[in-house]
Amino acid sequence: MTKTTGTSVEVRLPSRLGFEKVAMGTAASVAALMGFPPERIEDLKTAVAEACINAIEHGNQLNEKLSVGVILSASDHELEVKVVDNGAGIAKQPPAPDIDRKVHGEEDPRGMGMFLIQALVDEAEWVHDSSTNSYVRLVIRLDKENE
Amino acid sequence: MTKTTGTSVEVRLPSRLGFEKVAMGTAASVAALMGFPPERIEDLKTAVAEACINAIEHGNQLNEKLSVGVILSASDHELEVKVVDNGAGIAKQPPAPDIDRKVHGEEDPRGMGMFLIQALVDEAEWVHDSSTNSYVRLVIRLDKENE
Amino acid sequence: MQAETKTTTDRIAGANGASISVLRFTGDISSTSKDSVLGAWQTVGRNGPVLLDFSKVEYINSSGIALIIQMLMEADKTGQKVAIFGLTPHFQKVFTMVGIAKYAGLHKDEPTAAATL
Amino acid sequence: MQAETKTTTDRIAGANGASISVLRFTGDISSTSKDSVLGAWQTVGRNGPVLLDFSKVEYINSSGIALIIQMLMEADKTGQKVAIFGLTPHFQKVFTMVGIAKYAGLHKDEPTAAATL
Ligand SMILES: Nc1ncnc2c1ncn2[C@@H]1O[C@H](COP(=O)(O)OP(=O)(O)O)[C@@H](O)[C@H]1O
Ligand SMILES: Nc1ncnc2c1ncn2[C@@H]1O[C@H](COP(=O)(O)OP(=O)(O)O)[C@@H](O)[C@H]1O
Repeated sequence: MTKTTGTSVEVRLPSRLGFEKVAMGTAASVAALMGFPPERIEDLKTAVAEACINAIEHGNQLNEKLSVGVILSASDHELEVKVVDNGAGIAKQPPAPDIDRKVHGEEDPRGMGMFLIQALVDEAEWVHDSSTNSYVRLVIRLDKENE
Repeated sequence: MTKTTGTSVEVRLPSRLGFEKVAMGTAASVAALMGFPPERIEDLKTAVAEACINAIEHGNQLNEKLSVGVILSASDHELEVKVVDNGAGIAKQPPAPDIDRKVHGEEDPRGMGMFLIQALVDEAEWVHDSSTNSYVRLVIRLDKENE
Repeated sequence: MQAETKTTTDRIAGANGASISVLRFTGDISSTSKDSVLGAWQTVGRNGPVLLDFSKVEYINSSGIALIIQMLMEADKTGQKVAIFGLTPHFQKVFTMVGIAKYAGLHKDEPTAAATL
Repeated sequence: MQAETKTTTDRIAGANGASISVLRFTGDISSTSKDSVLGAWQTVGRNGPVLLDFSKVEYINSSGIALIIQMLMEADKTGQKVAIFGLTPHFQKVFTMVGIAKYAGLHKDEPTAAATL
């Protein structure tokens, strides 16, 4: 199969909702090339989609003049994905969603993206890079069995 | 559905065979977002794959320090894909493959990529851009019925 | 088009003969699905049980999950039972992670789901 | 792994009782498939008919098509009949475009293909 170690793929997307699906398609192809099993590729797709939606919506505030960068770096044992926007990053990690509070109207039904990202990948980190750049960094590992 | 008009998506791939599949995944996602039917997306995937293979192999001569660029631009009625490499481009259009000559050993069994690209998309054009850039430009149109 | 949400409503007979409303979704369940999903939800009666059919859905994101939670919120108010079927194994996992499984059973197919209502 | 080519060889009985060799491909058919595809081709006898099974193949590129033409080239020398089945509609179209259909029938499934040999 294709040697993928040491390679990196970059994508630039317009800041428009829906284009997260393009990042999903690209990420799925890179992960398939690296030999990730289908269930793990599904996890990655959802995590990448949520990271892109946040970059489009919160980071770039739907400003179509800005683009979202997705950088996929393959090494021997893992795939790292950075989703970069031009915003100021997150102030602080939101609390985990509480379904009881949501169903009883005590909490916004939204606010599950970051929770899902963390739940689906092996590592997730939010970084405020510079005054004009923030990114979320996701890692999925090849050796890790998917439960 | 997602408005795609006026948007452009860019991908950078390493010059390593196999990575054409990442471009296929990205192109398929953009075309799906634009509403192309599944058969037309298959045509595009094969054309984009062949264009990337040529860029990797002939344009960038498998030099992994160089990358292949894929620029997907959506307008109302069509999707344009440019596959850019750092080579000198094609000297001239090769003749269409002749299956009889191939099967009888009178012609290299290879040499079908450019033929397939032209056969599968609505427009195909090979451009030598500058001393350091060449690209092939493909167009598929939304209104065109796929036979 | 794949990206558009279509919701059709249907009625089937449950195990005990009572009528069950079915909302069948096609396409994506995302922020653009709000009118389609919640609009269809408003058309079903406020007392009988409801089935949500995801077997023709390929993409669901967190905004789409929020719409489902909004339906569960309304169902909870009126004490309506809701069951879900047709999710891929991946989205069954996701729905379980966010806690939806606590308020709506996740089932493989329509008969299994209908039998629980 | 999806990207690797596996080729298994098989023998089935044709309509007239004569034995047919079957090459079953899995994975991609591309430049990296050369050893797998042509290696398996060398192991089948040089006189009976041959079936090529693509039903487990997802990706074929022009280098992969060149390998298939190489098999047809050798088959043509010895007068061996070759038939193909299991291609998606897209690749049936592609194989027809490049002229392969002229040298090997393209069929939907194994029984239909075997019946032509
Ligand atoms: N890329 C980002 N840039 C700025 N803020 C962000 C970003 N991603 C997330 N956030 C902040 O974190 C909050 C929680 O995000 P999330 O869990 O994905 O839920 P939601 O997007 O539905 O609000 C967002 O409301 C936003 O304030
Ligand atoms: N991007 C490119 N840069 C330079 N030369 C190219 C490029 N694409 C195609 N060519 C030339 O055109 C020829 C025909 O290409 P193609 O039809 O794809 O068949 P093949 O790649 O199998 O030779 C190649 O052998 C090469 O010489």
